[in-house]
Amino acid sequence: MPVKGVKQAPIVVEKDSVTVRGIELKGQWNRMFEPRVIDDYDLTHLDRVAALSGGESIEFCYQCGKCVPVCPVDVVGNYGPRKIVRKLQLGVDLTEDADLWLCTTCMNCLRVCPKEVDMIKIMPAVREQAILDGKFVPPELQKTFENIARYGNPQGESPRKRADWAKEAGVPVPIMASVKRPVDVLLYVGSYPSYHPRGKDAARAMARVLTALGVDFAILGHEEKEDGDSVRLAGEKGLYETLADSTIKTLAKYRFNRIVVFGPHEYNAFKNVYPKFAAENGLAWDYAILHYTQFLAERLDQLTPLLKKPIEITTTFHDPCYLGRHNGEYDAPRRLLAAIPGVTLVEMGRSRENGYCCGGGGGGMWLDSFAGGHQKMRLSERRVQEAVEYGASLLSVCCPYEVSRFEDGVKSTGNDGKLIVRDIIEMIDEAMRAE
Amino acid sequence: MGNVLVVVEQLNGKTGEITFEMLGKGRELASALGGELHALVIGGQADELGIADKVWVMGDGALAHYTSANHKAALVAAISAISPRVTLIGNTSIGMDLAAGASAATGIPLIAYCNALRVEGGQVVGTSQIYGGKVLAEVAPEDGACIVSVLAGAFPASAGRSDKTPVLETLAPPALDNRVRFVRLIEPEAADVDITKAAVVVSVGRGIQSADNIELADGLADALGGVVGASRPVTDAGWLPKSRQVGKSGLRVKPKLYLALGISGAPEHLEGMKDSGLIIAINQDASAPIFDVAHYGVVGDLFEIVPALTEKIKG
Amino acid sequence: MANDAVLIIGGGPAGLEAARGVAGLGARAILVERRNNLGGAPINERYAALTHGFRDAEEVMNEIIAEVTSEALIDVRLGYSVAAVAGSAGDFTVTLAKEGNGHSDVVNVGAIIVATGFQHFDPGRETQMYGYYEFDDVITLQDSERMLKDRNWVRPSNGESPKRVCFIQCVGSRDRHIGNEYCSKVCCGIASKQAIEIRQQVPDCRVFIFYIDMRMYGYWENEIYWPAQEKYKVQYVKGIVTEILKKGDKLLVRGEDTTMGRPVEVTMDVVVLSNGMEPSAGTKEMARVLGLKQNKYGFIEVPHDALNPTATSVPGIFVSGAAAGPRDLDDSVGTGGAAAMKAVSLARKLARGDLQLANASR
Amino acid sequence: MNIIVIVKHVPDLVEELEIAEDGKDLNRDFLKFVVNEFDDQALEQALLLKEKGGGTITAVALDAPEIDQTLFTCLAKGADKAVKIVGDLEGRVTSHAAAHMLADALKAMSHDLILTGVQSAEDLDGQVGPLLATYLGEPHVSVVTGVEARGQMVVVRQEYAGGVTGEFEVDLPAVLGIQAAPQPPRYAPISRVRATMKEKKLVEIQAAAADGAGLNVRQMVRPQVASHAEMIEGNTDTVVERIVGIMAERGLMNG
Repeated sequence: MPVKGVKQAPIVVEKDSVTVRGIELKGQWNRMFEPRVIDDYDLTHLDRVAALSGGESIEFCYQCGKCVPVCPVDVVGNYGPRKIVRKLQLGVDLTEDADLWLCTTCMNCLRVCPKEVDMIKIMPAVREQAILDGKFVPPELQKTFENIARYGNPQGESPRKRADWAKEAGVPVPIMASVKRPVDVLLYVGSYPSYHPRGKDAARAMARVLTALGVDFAILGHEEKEDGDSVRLAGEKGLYETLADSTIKTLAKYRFNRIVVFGPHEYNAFKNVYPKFAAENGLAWDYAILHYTQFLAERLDQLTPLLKKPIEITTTFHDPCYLGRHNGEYDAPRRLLAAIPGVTLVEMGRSRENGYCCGGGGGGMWLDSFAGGHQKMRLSERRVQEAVEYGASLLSVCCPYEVSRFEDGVKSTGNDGKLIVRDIIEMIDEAMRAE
Repeated sequence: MGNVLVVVEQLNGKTGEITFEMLGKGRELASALGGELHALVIGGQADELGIADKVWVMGDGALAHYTSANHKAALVAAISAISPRVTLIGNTSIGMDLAAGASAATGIPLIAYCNALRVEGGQVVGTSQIYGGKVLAEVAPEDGACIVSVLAGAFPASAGRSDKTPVLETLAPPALDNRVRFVRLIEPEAADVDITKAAVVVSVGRGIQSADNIELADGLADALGGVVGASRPVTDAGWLPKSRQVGKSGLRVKPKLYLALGISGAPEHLEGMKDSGLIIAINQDASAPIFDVAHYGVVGDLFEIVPALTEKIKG
Repeated sequence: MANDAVLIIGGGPAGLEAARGVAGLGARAILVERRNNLGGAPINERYAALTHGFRDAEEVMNEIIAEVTSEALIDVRLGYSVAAVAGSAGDFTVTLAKEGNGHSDVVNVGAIIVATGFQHFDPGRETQMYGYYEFDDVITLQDSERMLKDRNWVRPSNGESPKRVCFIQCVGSRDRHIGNEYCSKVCCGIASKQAIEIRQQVPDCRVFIFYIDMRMYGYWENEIYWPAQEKYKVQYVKGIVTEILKKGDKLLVRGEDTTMGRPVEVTMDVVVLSNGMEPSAGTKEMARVLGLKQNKYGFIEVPHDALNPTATSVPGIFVSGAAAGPRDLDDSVGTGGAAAMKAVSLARKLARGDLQLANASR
Repeated sequence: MNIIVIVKHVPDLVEELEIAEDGKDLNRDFLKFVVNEFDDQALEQALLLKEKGGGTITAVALDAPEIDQTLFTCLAKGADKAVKIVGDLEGRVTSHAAAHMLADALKAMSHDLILTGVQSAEDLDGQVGPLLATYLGEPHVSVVTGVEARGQMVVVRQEYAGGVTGEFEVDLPAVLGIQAAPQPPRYAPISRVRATMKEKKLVEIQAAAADGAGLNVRQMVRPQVASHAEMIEGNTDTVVERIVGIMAERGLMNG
């Protein structure tokens, strides 16, 4: 029977308090736990995101949900691109939502998205808007921006000390400004290998390995600055542009055949992002860019005979998002590991194209405390557990963000003594130290 | 004349430790200058000030509660009346109000952030700790008199205590400056420990292994009259509240003594404690970066050392 | 007397295509249409744009109608209906009755094609809680088509331009309670097509589509669904609406947002019910007159024992278009052509004696 | 409320500080400068007051290396006007001289409230705030952690050691030395700072002649800093003995 007469709409009452698992929640907080009635689809914020340059594809989502199971953040929390789109459709202002800062731009969602909803463009665009609007920016990230703006590195260390690591490398590390001649390889060290204690270990190993191979290389020394790619992805586009401009102009002063970078983030910046910026700004940028694993993998004939000391260990390899998924390089690091005598490689379930994320990308490196407050555990901790589950005793990495992240994760998950973390360059360096 | 005037700091009716630190040093300076040690009490009481040759008491109920405007006016009036060679003021919240203001009002130079004072050839020479403690500047006033704001903890308080009964003298208060009016004092919440204010911080890191083991640190902190702090992993794990976290994303502390137990010394942590007066670190790992900033280090098992240390301190 | 003439019942897209097909094969077609005009639902229901291609329905139909009416081999009988049929495949004797005046004609044909189409589900029926007959601003897809065609898409209650409109999918379809267990197949596409047109005609009106699952077959996905979402910013909400209540001068739409797992109570200016397809009265009547089996929903049954989508239970009688079940225009026209081919080919084989009636394939 | 925020550049302590050859100042040739962190807090407090109660904010700074960038950052964060006091400002400017120059400039600028950072790393001769207040004849409160506007006065909170806080009413105009704003200083995106540089101009005022602090700097030295811990070896008893000895030496055993 058709509805007869006019019904009154039920009045939806928000409870003053509600008790959830013995905890009394007052006022609006009970909404979090009660299936609150949706009384509006306020599209203001969805429209605003879609109107941003880079935000357009937010509206492509048809809620298939493929992204959620591969999102590394959803594994440790209630998150995922599909859910963000739905929140926007429900009127949530993403520029004021914690979700905005949790995306690590790992790109696993885009890899599987049938509609190509591009969170790698959306998130930085919305973050930029949030920053420009003066919305909440997690203080640790803000501090990092300030450090990078002031010192050219996220740690806030003196730029003059950028090459200090080289003093203890045991081999000469030439600096471009001093060599006054073209070199074959410009080694772009990056901030973490320059300043972080564990990063410096890797940088020194790199210097020794390059020297052993007879590579004619030099570094920029105190002229080097943060590349800015993670800054860009974290939403500070203006700062990224300043850094890109500065780096492009610094490199233009020197002659070299190729740039070898330590970090996948620098690799991505130099290979995919700087060319566009240079073209738009009338600057020259035409360099051969190699990640160090690629550079060394090309020289395996020369390298292999030097690897005399076996490292008897079962290792697993963590694909860096920005070397793997973003740039398609999965083999070079594995070829290097295979060349080290004694090393057995086991692959984790999430590897290569589906590699898990360490949590450091897209500004995550500088949002650890904030992200930790919105997740059951850190992504790095989840990854460490996976490495242990797959029977590895050593987690090998080739991104400078990762050694410290995973070493922290080893300790906090109680896996001290069960798993060690090494950059591949450290392993190569060690294997070269024959008796 | 070479009299030294110590400005007594009292809050809530209690004389601050800094006052005795200044009185002790003031006694020494007065002797070197051949003058007397005077103390100035503005609107408070003159107990415990026996070491001074004379205690000037100024004001009554109207000056009972500290206010920057009234107390500055009082101090300026007192300096004019007493004409001390050296005026010592604590470099505290109150001292920051008073010292520079008095210097500007009287035209007497000010040596701020002073942690050492001596008399050399009849002249007062002070050492000012500036640039975050990275530079020590030795300065002397161009003319005779000076005002000195003294860092807390620079001189021993014990030298400033005496059982003697001081000679009291009353000073007429100046015209009141009521542009700043006292409303109330707010006490901190009792439950919350402020690790930034503690003189001794016993901090624990991942090496403490479990929440239950934190009582080891509690015991040591109690024995030392200090508080327990932590590195991030410990607060992240919920073993201690966030208010105890030392580091870049936590609180920066600068206690006289910082004991780091089982803390490896992540840069994030070091940034929050490296300026502590004395840092002693106990850690299993000889290469832990905590040893780069610590003054003394022990490579060893904290579960053995800490209980023994606590016992020893308790005597 | 065996002949290869074919009687086509119904002048909609399927019937018109069947007539074209029969004539194209060089056979004579008699096209019977009960109404006084050709074109079927797109013309009679005053559809706006068609899928595919978003071309104007009237324009497209007029092209086809012109082709059919100018074809010498096609005998168009407007205002006629089929009153009786006798004989069998290869030799049917059909009585055509002129509507209204009692005049009748008898024609002799070798095969018959039924193209009597569908009717829109009546959303006031039975358990529907959507208040179609109570609330002026609750309308159906065909109501909406008419407003789109007139380029006057307004709130029927007051003629004002709406700000928020939603479509409710699966009205009268996929519902055991109502008895229509089938998917009507076109409503997702039509709703999305209309959503695009509403956004074109009333740009500041937001359009929502509440759905159980979007069934956008084949190219409808990329031609309609994706542009609706990506270009026209139509909001798709997974979750179906249970009831509509009046709230002030608005409609309160109540349902569940299933991806959020939360109840929904949102106000709308206009609600469009994506009502499904049911067999038309003509289809049911022809089944009776021609002795064709119907399925449980009243559509003409196609025995699915062979790959022969135009067969019926009676040899020599074929079915095309939505008389056989929910079909979109492409399928209706496609089966019209297929039925023409089947009908002419069967009639000719029988006429030539190549085939015995007993073996006549459907 | 019309608020003036005093902004000061100080040597960046992240860098190694070197003493000049004459031993009386820092070697200023290679110094990097940063805005005094407490001045950042003062600006944040001013911005919060303006957001709540309206008014204007003027950032005022003595000329210093890279000060323009800092003043534009103040504008990018929400200050309405930025004033640079120029003149003979080479080398370390004493707090007394700075306060004189600021007082001279500020006399001509109508204001209700002046906010300064509570202190800076080079306040050898005292904090600028109370000096400035005295020269201007305005009341001053130091170590302020909370400011609330209330008509022609402000209610402020002054923090003391041990977490005790005093609350005061202060008549305007007044000078406050800000320890901390209620929230961390906001971030000025680089692109907005750059846009501000194109849109706005700094106002320049000539500095008045000013006396110094009346102090002679005899010498500056860097304190001895141990680069690595002195390691205590031995068994638990030896280690404990030694630690207690070290603590006793420094008077840390009484708590």
